[in-house]
Amino acid sequence: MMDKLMIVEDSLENVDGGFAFLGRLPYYRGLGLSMIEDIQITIDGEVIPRENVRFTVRGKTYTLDEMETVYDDRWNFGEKALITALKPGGLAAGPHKLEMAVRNRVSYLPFVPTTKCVKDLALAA
Amino acid sequence: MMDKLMIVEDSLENVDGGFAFLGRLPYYRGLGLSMIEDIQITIDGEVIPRENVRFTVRGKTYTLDEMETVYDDRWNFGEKALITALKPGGLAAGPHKLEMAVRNRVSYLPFVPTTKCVKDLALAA
Amino acid sequence: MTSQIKRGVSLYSFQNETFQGKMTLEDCIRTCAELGARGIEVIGEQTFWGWPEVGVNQADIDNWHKLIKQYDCVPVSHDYMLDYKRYKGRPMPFEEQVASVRKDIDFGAALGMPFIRSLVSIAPEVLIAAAPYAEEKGIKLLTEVHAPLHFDHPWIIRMAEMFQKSGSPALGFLPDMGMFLDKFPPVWRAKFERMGVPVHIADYIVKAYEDRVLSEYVILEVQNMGGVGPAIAMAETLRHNAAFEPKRMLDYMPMIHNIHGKFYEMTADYVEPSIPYDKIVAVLSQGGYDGYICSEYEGNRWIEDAEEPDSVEQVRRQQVMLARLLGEPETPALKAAA
Amino acid sequence: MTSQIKRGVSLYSFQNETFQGKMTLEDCIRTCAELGARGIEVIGEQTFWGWPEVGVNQADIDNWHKLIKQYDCVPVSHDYMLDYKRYKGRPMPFEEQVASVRKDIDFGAALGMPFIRSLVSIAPEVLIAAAPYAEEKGIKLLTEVHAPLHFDHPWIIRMAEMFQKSGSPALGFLPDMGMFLDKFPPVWRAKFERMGVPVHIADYIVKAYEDRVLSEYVILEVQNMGGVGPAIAMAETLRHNAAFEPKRMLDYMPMIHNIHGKFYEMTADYVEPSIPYDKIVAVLSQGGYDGYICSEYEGNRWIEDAEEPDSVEQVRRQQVMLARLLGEPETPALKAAA
Ligand SMILES: [Mn+2]
Ligand SMILES: [Mn+2]
Repeated sequence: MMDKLMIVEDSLENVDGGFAFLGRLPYYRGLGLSMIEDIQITIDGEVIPRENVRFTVRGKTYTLDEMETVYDDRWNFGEKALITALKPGGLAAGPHKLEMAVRNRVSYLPFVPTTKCVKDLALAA
Repeated sequence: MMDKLMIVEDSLENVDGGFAFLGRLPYYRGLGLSMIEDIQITIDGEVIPRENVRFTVRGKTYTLDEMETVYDDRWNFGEKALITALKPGGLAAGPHKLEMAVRNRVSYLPFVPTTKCVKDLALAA
Repeated sequence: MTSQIKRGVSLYSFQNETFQGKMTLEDCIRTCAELGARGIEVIGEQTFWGWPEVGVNQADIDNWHKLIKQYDCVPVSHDYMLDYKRYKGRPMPFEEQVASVRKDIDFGAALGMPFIRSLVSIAPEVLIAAAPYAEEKGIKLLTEVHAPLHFDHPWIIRMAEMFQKSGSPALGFLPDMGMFLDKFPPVWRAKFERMGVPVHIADYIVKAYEDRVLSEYVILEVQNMGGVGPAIAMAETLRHNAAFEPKRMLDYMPMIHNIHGKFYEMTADYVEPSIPYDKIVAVLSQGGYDGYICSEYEGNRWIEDAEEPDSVEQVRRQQVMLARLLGEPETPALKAAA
Repeated sequence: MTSQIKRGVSLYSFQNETFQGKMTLEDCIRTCAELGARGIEVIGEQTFWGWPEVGVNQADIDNWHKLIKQYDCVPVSHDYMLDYKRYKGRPMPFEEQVASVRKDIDFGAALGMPFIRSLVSIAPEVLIAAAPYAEEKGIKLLTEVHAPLHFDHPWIIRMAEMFQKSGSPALGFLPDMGMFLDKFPPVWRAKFERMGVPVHIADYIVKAYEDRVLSEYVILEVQNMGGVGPAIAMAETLRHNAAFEPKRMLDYMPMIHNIHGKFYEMTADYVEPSIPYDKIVAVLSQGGYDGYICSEYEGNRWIEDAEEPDSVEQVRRQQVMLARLLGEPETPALKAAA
């Protein structure tokens, strides 16, 4: 659910050391960070290594490994997190294909769901 | 069920054009021949091609392809069928590893079961 | 007080022995008779070679009647299969299915059976179309309600509604007591352990089954415990088995005419560890059931990899348990071998 | 005659709009109030950012009470989650689970809720341990009975027995009407067709569902028809959904305190094509139910790939249907936008 809404339109930008965009949890509620098992970013077919992904909400930034033991912070329902991919030089201006896949550990589900969103976004020159 | 009893002990023999043994259907009932989807014979690791397998009950011999449209004959419960593998020269005297796998189309089962039996048999010199 | 419920045996119980030719039909019937289990149920094509594709020799049918008479037994049910997947890649046409059921009605009648058993996957439309012929022949068509189905499953509810709407007295049910699986059967567990399931995973599954945990959760948990192959298979048995409620039979008592006394193991002290026969007999008595409970031993397939099943002893023990639960004054016993 | 049954809405219904910031909490509550659906249910952590890990601002709780009062609504239920898989690789210890439920009891009480909703996977032992605290706070813990579970499932039967044995009035149930799925929902079918399921396979699955065919048979048949990926997935939905019997709620009426009016689609003529609300309301009335039925729109996730859900219109239609079934004289209507 909300698959199409995971990547926020027009949010792709270059940042210091890589690129970033706003992402939302594809879920009808929020989730404590320790239950976000993975956020996989793929840009133009290239997978960003897990250790190069950063997650930022309300001014706090985490690596994915750090998030696994964060029990006092959340990704709220519909909250726009800043997802950063460390990639020296960032992206060239123009169109890019951005993919975001989130894997969650949901207590009541008898499986581990992964939800994916693919968007063609333009990076302003 | 009856897996261990599929291949009849001491029944391996050389015949004209190959070898043969007695086999039973691993099932609590019999089955019309059109529902025997496959009988796969493996001897010492070598799979006998489907077209080289013959099935004989009560004096009638069928290829596996023929059996698929045989609606007036059966492999009865516990009945010892003669299973022949065409293999020029047959087998050398001595010990052999014989494997028999039967795949059935069973009306009430929501899957297609295959049952296998492996036996070390000796061929008298 | 002695119950109205009568004891019988499905010869399915002796399959390992009859498959190997260790017991003849006469051995089976004599065994049942000695145990006072006078009702005899057969899977037609297990007991009678040739049925249905080739046909059965009249001599074999005559022999059946001779044995039934000789041992003072009673024909109860011919369990037929209806192989509607006979033709590769296409289902058997409806009319041919109905004709096939009519053939089994004839065969059941030839054996003197009041009932023939239909598998639950046979469409109710086919049974309803065959019902008038069954009525004519004095036979009832009993659909076996068997796990994973049960009397509160929509398929059975729909079938019951259709049977009732048809108005035919020839349509009914034959519940298989395996659907009341209260505990995970020890013989299942033992086999899965022989296949390599670690003890702690087997412990977890057995406990989860007792706690009635939804099968999908158990499967995921076993994966999380590192379970593979046989451990997953052991957990997956929970998908198709459940501790359904014996009392749900009460809603359908007028349609229930025979019972499969399914069991996986009878211990030396006459207990089926996984199926609550005390509750089952109480419910059947409450519902006024006066037909047969036919022993249906199915532990054979769970132990045969490790030991030769002793089906006669297993059936004897179940018959002792049933006789006690039914309040019979005598304990069933086999005659000492000559 | 007007029923004792009251109308409400779970704000879950508006998730697509609230996720995108298109509706505020006030918009949601005002909409419900206009429709005469005065009972308000929330998933705590959907409506209140920060719950549970970070905590909720008192200002947000104050705002909730202000809105409830302003629109003359009634708090019904805080649906909590209890993430017992919070710690990777190890389950949350029992006492911590109980403490977590107590926290949600406090939060429910702070919102003025009479009920908090527990997911069915929460162990009854945890709920029983938390029950005395719930009693103290005037809150009932309602386990949501949701497909694939139902009131005849061993897990629910065991839970009900344990609740009754505990003697606590704080333990009860919240049935989700999705378990009474009478027909295959058209919006499910349409989505599977968009995913590539051929029409003839979709036809077969829809018909097989109506015929109550056992899911495993349907899956095999779809394979035989050449079905792959989405076709198998469409068939597999039958594993987790079934047309269970509304009347089974009658056995548990004293333990049922809230109802999820789950729906997938309301047509323009006020019909839910897949869930038999007429039968459901009749059973609830027969059982003397006098709590809320809270709309729970779940069609959103089945159509959002193709169109923007209009949750308000969908909820309006369901409320019209409910008001009619409840014998209310007035038809619920939204005020014209200013
Ligand atoms: Mn049976
Ligand atoms: Mn619900």
